[in-house]
Amino acid sequence: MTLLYFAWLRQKIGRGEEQLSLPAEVKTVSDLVLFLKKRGGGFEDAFADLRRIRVAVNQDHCGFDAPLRDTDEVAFFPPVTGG
Amino acid sequence: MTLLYFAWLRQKIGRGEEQLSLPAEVKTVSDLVLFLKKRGGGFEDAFADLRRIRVAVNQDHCGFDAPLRDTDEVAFFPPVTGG
Amino acid sequence: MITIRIQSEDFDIAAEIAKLDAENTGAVATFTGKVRREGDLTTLTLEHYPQMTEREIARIVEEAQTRWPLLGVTILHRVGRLMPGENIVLVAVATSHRSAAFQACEFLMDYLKTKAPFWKQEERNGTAQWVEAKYSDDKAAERWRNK
Amino acid sequence: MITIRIQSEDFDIAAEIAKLDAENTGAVATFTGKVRREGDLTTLTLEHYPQMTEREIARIVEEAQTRWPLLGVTILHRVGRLMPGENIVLVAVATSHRSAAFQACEFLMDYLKTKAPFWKQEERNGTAQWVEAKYSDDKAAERWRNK
Repeated sequence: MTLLYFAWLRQKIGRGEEQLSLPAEVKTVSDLVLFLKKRGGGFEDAFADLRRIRVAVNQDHCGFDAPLRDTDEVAFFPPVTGG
Repeated sequence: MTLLYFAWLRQKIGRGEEQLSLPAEVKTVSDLVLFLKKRGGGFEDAFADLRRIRVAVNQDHCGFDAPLRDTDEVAFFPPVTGG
Repeated sequence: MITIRIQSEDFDIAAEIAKLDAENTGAVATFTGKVRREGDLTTLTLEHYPQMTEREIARIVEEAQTRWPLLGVTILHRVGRLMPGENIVLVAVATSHRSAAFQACEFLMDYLKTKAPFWKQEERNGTAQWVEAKYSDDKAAERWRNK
Repeated sequence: MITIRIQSEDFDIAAEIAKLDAENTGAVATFTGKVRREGDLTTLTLEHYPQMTEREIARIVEEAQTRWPLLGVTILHRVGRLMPGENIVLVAVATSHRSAAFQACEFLMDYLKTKAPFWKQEERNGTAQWVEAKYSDDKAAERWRNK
């Protein structure tokens, strides 16, 4: 799967994109967040407060309960501030 | 005083402007309308239905009960349709 | 900056917006009214009450200024003979924040439609007819009374 | 006609409105969002999610089309580094009647502000800071839910 990070998430994590083979224990976005936080460092910091984070799977806004497949593109970002 | 007529009032009356010395019996716009209707012809036709007519005295929208003086500019017109 | 103009010529929206620009502008809302291209409509002629028009529009703008913090307002209204597709009216409002820009622009249009002394005459198939005022326009203006 | 563009260059509002023009257009409402000239603000940088942005905006436009009879919609959004006074976003809507134009334009802006994946970073006195999403923008978008 492809993981994308935007705005301050990208900065805290130190990169904007990575490829990941779906870990066996990851069924949903929530599972993925737990998996990423275990890496510690920037990831733990970036995902510290999930109320400040939004997620899109395959370019669709979705909730943290959305199911994941290995072919998905998952993007994490702060609430949007364009316009 | 100066009387002005716009849109279909102007057309029914046959002119857009006239000068008039304030008649003794005319105290308000309503009195003026009665005075003008007595002329008959286009005036009677133009002022037949007052619900279709608006009035401004000295370039201010007002009601038919507005008082008049000899120096006033009184304009009669249909509800506005610009914009 | 407040600009009010009654003119027979067309206007350039981009140039008007550029002139409207103020130090702290974050939002510009505009409304352009145009002559619709309807099957049999050949011309639209706009008459107005010259001594009153600019004064009345200035009063409408003052009323808007008491309701919202406006950084700039431009109102242009054309008179005379217009063809289908031509511009009739432009209202442009500059503010710091978008909600005020939208509200003020719509308020100004609703009041222009019911207060400014303009009258439209349509020509269809060689017959001229005065446009009737719309009940919906009165209702639109009334919405602002108690706000 | 529906036009959606994400670009770093500025846009010409008059040209965009001219392109938007349709047969039966009677009303064009536009909104332009600009970088405010605030004392210490030196630049505004806009980041976005390129794979998602146009799709999300297209969805927002589709939602607007189910609500109002729109003759044309143009949405342009800039990305990259912008200076105070520069344009950020343009939303232009053409309809037959004015009420739909105003409502659709405001709806599109409210949804853009809360759904389209753009993020602003401000630079003040040499320090860059991500702009926080505003509660008032969420409230503005929520108004449309039950309409």
